[in-house]
Amino acid sequence: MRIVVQEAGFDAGRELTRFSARSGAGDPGIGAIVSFTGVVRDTAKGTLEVMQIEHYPGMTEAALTKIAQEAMTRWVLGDVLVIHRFGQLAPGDQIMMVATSSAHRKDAFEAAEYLMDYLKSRAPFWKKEILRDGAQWVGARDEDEDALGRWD
Amino acid sequence: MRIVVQEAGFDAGRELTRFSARSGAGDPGIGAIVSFTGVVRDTAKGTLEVMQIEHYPGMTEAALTKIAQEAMTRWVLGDVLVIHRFGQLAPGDQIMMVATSSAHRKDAFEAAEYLMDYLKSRAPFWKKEILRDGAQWVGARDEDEDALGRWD
Amino acid sequence: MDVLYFAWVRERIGLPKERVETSAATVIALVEELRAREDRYGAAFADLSALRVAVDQELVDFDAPLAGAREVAFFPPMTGG
Amino acid sequence: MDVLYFAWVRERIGLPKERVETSAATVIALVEELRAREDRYGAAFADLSALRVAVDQELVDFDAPLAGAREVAFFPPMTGG
Repeated sequence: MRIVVQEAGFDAGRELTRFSARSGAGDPGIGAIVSFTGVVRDTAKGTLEVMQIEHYPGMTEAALTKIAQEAMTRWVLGDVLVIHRFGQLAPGDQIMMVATSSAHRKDAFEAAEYLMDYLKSRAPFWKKEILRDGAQWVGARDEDEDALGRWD
Repeated sequence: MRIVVQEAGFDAGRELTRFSARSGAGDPGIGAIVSFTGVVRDTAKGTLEVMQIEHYPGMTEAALTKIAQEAMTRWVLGDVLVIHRFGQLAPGDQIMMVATSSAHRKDAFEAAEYLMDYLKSRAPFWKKEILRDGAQWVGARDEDEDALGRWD
Repeated sequence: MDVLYFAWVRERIGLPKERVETSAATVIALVEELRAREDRYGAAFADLSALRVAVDQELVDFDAPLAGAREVAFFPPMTGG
Repeated sequence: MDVLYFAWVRERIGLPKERVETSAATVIALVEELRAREDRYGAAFADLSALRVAVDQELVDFDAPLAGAREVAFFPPMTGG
């Protein structure tokens, strides 16, 4: 299990290569590796200049670790990776990534979706969009909160 | 859309980097990129020596293209990648990969799972396990056929 | 018409592809003709529920027509991924 | 006890962190004390349904006890990912 909270950028492809090397070569039972990469999206029709990501140092790492541990309890996983950035990001920048490995594709997919759903609504990150003509905090969406109901 | 059927190995990390560069940088609406990598798994407790993958040249490419096109019809996707190898593979080798990009994580995840479900049961590939003390064709699993019901 | 065999169907019949002269109207009629030829065809086509068929590289049912078909392929359920 | 504010809660109150001397038994009692202080607290805590709270870095409800707590944080619903 690897949890990373950092301001610096990361290379999702290289991270997938590292994760796969640890998962596949090291464990002959691994048959499926799923990755998710989140990208800063300009929902403001070309006027987004910067996405500011604030977090709660200390609690962030603890919350992500707890979410990843819960995933490893629910599914039989080889490994879990979570990377999340904070600070100033530009449209198109990679903001976060999760990866899972398992014997079967169903477990790897479900665990990755679980990580994403909980990370969205239970890890202490907040986004502020700095637009060409103003700024606004990104509001939580009801459908993100509703998504958690799937895992009850 | 990129469909590749090849004997040679591929680098899933580098493919993800290329796919992300085309998806993210080129399209400000992309917020989510999902990848799935399949790895040759030794289910025969350490006795698997080679996994032979046979396919139906011509039909394979057509079937994968049709599956990818159907995914792009069902979900609003930025792009789709499918890579599948044939020939002689060793345990731990990467056998195939799919990737999807979309505005939202739900669409990217669902489309990747759809591609995998159809690729498993509707693309003309067959696997034979060469074991230390024999050989056997891998049988289709009922649960793989059942998985298609989810998309009706 | 070209008839192709894959995986264990190919192994039982002993070749990957052959040219077959036939006037069979449907896939199942072609299967009956092949079965009548030699034991190895009987062995390969013993259980049709374990087989799949493609006509001109499209998956079809066994009662599909063969009119105009150039290529028919028999194989077990697919196991990609 | 340290009280932390994040996102627009931090902006409304005007600081990220402060030391608060309190004998409040619960989070909601602490909120009432802060509200009584200055308008900016009233503005930040106007709608508790739009807020989340963590005590010692664990998400809790507003009626959670504060006995032994070292750190309380107030913030809007989280928007990671």
